[in-house]
Amino acid sequence: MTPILQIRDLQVSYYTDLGRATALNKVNLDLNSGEKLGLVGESGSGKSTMALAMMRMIKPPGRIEGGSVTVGGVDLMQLSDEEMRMSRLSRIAYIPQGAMNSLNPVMRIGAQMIDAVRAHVPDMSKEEMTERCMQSLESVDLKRNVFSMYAHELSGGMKQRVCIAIGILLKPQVIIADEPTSALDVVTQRQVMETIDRVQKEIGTAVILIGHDMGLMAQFVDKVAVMYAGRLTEVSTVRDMFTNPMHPYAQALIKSLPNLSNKGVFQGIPGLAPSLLRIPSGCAFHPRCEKAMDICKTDVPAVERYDGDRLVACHLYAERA
Amino acid sequence: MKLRLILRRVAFLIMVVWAASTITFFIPRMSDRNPIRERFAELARTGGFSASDLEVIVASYNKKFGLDKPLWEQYVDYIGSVARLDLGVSLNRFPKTVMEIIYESLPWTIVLLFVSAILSFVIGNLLGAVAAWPKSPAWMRSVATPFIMFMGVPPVLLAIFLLFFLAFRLKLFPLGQAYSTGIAPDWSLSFVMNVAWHQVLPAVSMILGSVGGWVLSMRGMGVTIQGEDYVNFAEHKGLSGRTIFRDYYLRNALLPQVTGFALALGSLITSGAVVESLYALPGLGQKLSQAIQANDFLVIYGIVLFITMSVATLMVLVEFLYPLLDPRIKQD
Amino acid sequence: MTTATTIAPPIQPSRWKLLAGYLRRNKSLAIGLGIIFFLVLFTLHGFFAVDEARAYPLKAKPKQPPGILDFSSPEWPGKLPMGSDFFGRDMHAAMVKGMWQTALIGVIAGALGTFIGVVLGFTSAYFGGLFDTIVKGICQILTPIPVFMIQIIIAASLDKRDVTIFTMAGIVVMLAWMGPTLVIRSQVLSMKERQFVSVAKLSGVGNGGVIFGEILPNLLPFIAAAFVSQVFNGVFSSFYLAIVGLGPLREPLLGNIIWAAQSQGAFFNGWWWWPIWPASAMVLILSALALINMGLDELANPRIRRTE
Amino acid sequence: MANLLEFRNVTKTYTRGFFSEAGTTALADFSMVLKEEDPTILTVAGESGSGKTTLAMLLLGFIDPTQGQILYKGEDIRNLRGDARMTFRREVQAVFQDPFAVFNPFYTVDHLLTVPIEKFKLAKSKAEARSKMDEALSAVGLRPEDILGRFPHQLSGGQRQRINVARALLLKPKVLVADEPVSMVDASLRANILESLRGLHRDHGVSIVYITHDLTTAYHVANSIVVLYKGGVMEAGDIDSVIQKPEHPYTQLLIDSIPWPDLDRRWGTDGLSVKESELSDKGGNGCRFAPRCPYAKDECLTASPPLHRVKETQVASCILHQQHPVLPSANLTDVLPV
Repeated sequence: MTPILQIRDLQVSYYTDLGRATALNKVNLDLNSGEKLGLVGESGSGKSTMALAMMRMIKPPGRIEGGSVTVGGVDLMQLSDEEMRMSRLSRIAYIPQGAMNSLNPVMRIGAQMIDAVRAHVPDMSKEEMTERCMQSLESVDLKRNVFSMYAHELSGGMKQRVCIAIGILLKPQVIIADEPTSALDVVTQRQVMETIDRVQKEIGTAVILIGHDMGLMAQFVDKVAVMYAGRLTEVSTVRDMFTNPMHPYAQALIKSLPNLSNKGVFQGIPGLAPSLLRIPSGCAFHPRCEKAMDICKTDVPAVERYDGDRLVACHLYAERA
Repeated sequence: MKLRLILRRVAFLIMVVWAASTITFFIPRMSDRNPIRERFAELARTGGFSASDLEVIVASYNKKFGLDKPLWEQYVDYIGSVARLDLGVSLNRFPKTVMEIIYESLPWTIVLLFVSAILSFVIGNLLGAVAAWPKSPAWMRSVATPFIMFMGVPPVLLAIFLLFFLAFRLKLFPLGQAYSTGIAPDWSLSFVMNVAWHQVLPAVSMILGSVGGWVLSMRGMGVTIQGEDYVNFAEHKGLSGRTIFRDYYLRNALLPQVTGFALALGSLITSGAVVESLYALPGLGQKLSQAIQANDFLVIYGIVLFITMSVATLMVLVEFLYPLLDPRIKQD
Repeated sequence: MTTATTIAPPIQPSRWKLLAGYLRRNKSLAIGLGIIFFLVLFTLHGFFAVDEARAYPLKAKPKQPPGILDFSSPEWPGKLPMGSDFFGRDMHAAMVKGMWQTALIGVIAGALGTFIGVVLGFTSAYFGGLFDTIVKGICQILTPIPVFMIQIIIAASLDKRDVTIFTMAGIVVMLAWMGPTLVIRSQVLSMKERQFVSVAKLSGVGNGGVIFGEILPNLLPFIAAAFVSQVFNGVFSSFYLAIVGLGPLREPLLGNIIWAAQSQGAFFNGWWWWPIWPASAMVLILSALALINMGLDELANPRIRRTE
Repeated sequence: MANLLEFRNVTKTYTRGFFSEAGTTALADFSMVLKEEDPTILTVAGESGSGKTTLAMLLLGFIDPTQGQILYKGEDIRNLRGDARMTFRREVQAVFQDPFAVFNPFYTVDHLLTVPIEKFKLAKSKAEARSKMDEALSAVGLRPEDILGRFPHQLSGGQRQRINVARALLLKPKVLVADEPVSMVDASLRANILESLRGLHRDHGVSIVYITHDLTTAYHVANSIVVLYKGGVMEAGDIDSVIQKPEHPYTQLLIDSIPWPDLDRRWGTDGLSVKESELSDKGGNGCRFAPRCPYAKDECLTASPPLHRVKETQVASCILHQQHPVLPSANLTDVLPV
């Protein structure tokens, strides 16, 4: 089966006053239809850049410097601006982080949904569009009357649901959810995540969940990809990741999680995440890595495949590759 | 809830008018000088009016500023007559009342003011919005710059320059007056065209002088709005640039500008008053500066009060309009 | 989740270099300061080059176009580089004097208005309560009243012979403090809710320390912007008062000169230079102030800063 | 010996404007005692709007209670003057949520440390002050030369929050309010910062009031917990009992909603269904949680349940437990172990 999403050698840099910051460094990633992938990393690791790059929404001073993002056989990077515009929402949809302010305060929810449909299917009748939007609202557990309401009349969780309803309007093949619950309370967070889970199963789309909450990943995704300083360090199934992480950074990340069975023993990762302006030589993690070897300081480890399906970029396992 | 809002706004309007009339009542009496008495002395010396007129004027003056009564009583009378829109009589054009002078000149002012206010609002905000929008072509963005340059130039100075170069030197436009001398006012097309022709330069100087302010504030607002999450999300939704510009960006950026509109009218009236007298247009402004020249105090106070009340009323009206534009306001 | 925010620039360039770089980016500030610099030079040069007394009537041969030699001048062959007016003022001297007076009015009005605004804004926002309610209420009620109209009343109630440039400044200030008061008040209101104020209180800092040590420094760009816009308003309003004939009539204020030229029909009589010099000077002054204000706005409100 | 800090039936009501008669109760009839000889770590947990931040503001003396009293060493903190007030200021400190907002952007980060040293006269000389700062920064894993002289925007979020902890360390308060200290910090750094706080408690006997919505970290650092919902105490007790076996439906919901990083405890295996928080309560006198409670009965809507002592060290405000004895709300501390 060919993956629905194939990312090859994707590279993005920001050109700041202080120099060039490479936020994504030749990233490769595959995702199958119906699969849920979690993309985790510390702030500044490049995970949000990845989402924006997939949507081709990198704005100056950022620049996509190469690579391809293929969704359902179409390389988004080769499309014209107009074709890319039409692909947003219909091929690849984005559920934003700041749902609190992601809806236009002066337009009714319905109007904001209809203009999304109209932008892609201009010749659909008004009644059909309305019906499509109403159904979409219902599928995220919102009442039909939300259609004629304004954003300020909705709670945070409801606004995030509206964003999800907009995201699934055109049944895209890939949905990117960028920390969709970071502004919500735990109870609401669970409701929203369960909603995403359900609609994902209904339309069989692939989902990339971006976040830094490993707990949320454990609850929600099938596969976890760990980013560090603009590179992927490990991609594993969620079970492998939590029971037997391979990359030392992934190991440290798992160890830093508090849960019910390890009271008092969870520990943080020493040191600080590097600035993208000054990424350490070799493996970017080596200054914080307990198992660092000499080679780690000089050579960037290649991403290798282990145990059939795991991708890890670490010199520790070089002989096993 | 809604009724309470209306009542609050109306109460506010009354407060403003009351404050304005109180200021116009007390300020003249705070100076130890009595300008009106001086004026009478002057007029009597030069024999400007007949003795019977003088009696009537003095009566009107006494009624308005009745110095014989205690201060609070004068004040109550004054507020009462302001409430009845009785602003007294003109010294120079007796027996014309101040209100009559206002009524005959008001249409000219309204035309000039509204044309220039609305045009500068529309042009300025569109230019400002385009200038802040990152996707607009470079040439469109640079159009805004010359208008910003004009921002520091008071309309009256523009009026002087335009009058000198376009009317006096190049003789492209008339040198002032409301319409050509020798034609009688009527509603014929040719007369209306003639009036419009005479209004071009004053209107252009007022528009040029105030567009820049709108460009600048809109540009600032636009930069804020385009960073908003909902504009970003609109792009993620794959909307066309035009839809995003119009429904997501412009509409939201315009909201605060609307509140500024009434305030801008206040400063435009100021400029208009001077521009009118420069171009000898028979509007309120000309009447005001004539009254200043002639020390016609009741006319000065009357026109000032009238303009103040109008601006305050317009502001409150705009506030009423605002909930129609911004659904968030209705709640509180 | 933005990138590249974490680490300091490796080398800190010198202050002057930073300032030059900033001015290059903030063009409106640079141009505005440039114009002001030029006008200051003109005035300073004028103080040495011309006799101030020649800015008053009957000191030069009247109605002379710019550049004409004036043989009536005491210091022969006293040129009239900018011409003279109907009343026999040397326009060059009048411009030097007039600009100086205009600047004086602007700065006095600006400083006073800003000072009142800062004091009222700070006290009412920081301490709140009834005082705040009253200050806010007065500002709100006075805001819709066109300030110029009230200034006309004030000016018209004064004896014109008594009007000096200081009374002009006074008239302007009387109704110009609401703007800065409201701006500073809203800034202080948002500032005092910021957590660094709470931390300062936890660190044992009292009210005075919070106001002067914590909040005030952060408001400096706003205060500077308020000052510049107050100067602008001062110049602008006094100019308008003068141009309708409510200025100190003897003085060669720029507005007064234009008013006089206008009432003598300068254009119709061909004395174009008479109103054009003061009008141009006014344009330069006001544009420079507007540009500086724009530049400071950018400084105070980083969201307007644009990447070019 | 007098209690170090005591909340005595504290209620805080916010009114909106002069005319509106109905206010919102941010905290209702809350009592608690912190003892000087038994330093503890107490978690105050709840969602936004639960009143937990109001509690912090009250404790720090930034706002005054509408009813009730807050006492510091037996003295109402509203009446503290002069030296007593400065002592209170120094001994009751806070670490806030947003590690950027606490820095005054006008100054370098040194300001955060030098001001309290100067105001509380913690050092006799510049050199002593500097060595104290170095010591505190090093203790939280920062190198002073990397930090001092920098502006806050030149540092990372993790560095900034550690400076805040260093500040608390420098002052060695008696009570530290930690208001969501790690919610804006990367997960990998949370453990480090919480460990520093715990060190403060362990090594210097500081009582910590840990305010959070994150029960996972609370579970790891605290001894006892108070769960707030809309200003009222829903459940309280020792942390293990409450987290492992919550008795109040709200606490159950809260704990079940936590995304535990545990593959054996995934959502959807507990059959839990929750109602959207869109339902507004009618402002009645009933249980605050009744509108969202899956077990709500008619009587829940009419009377607010008292605290029922379900265990020696656990109370729940729910009629499901009315067979258990009632604990007067003023004695809440009885069930909070140290």
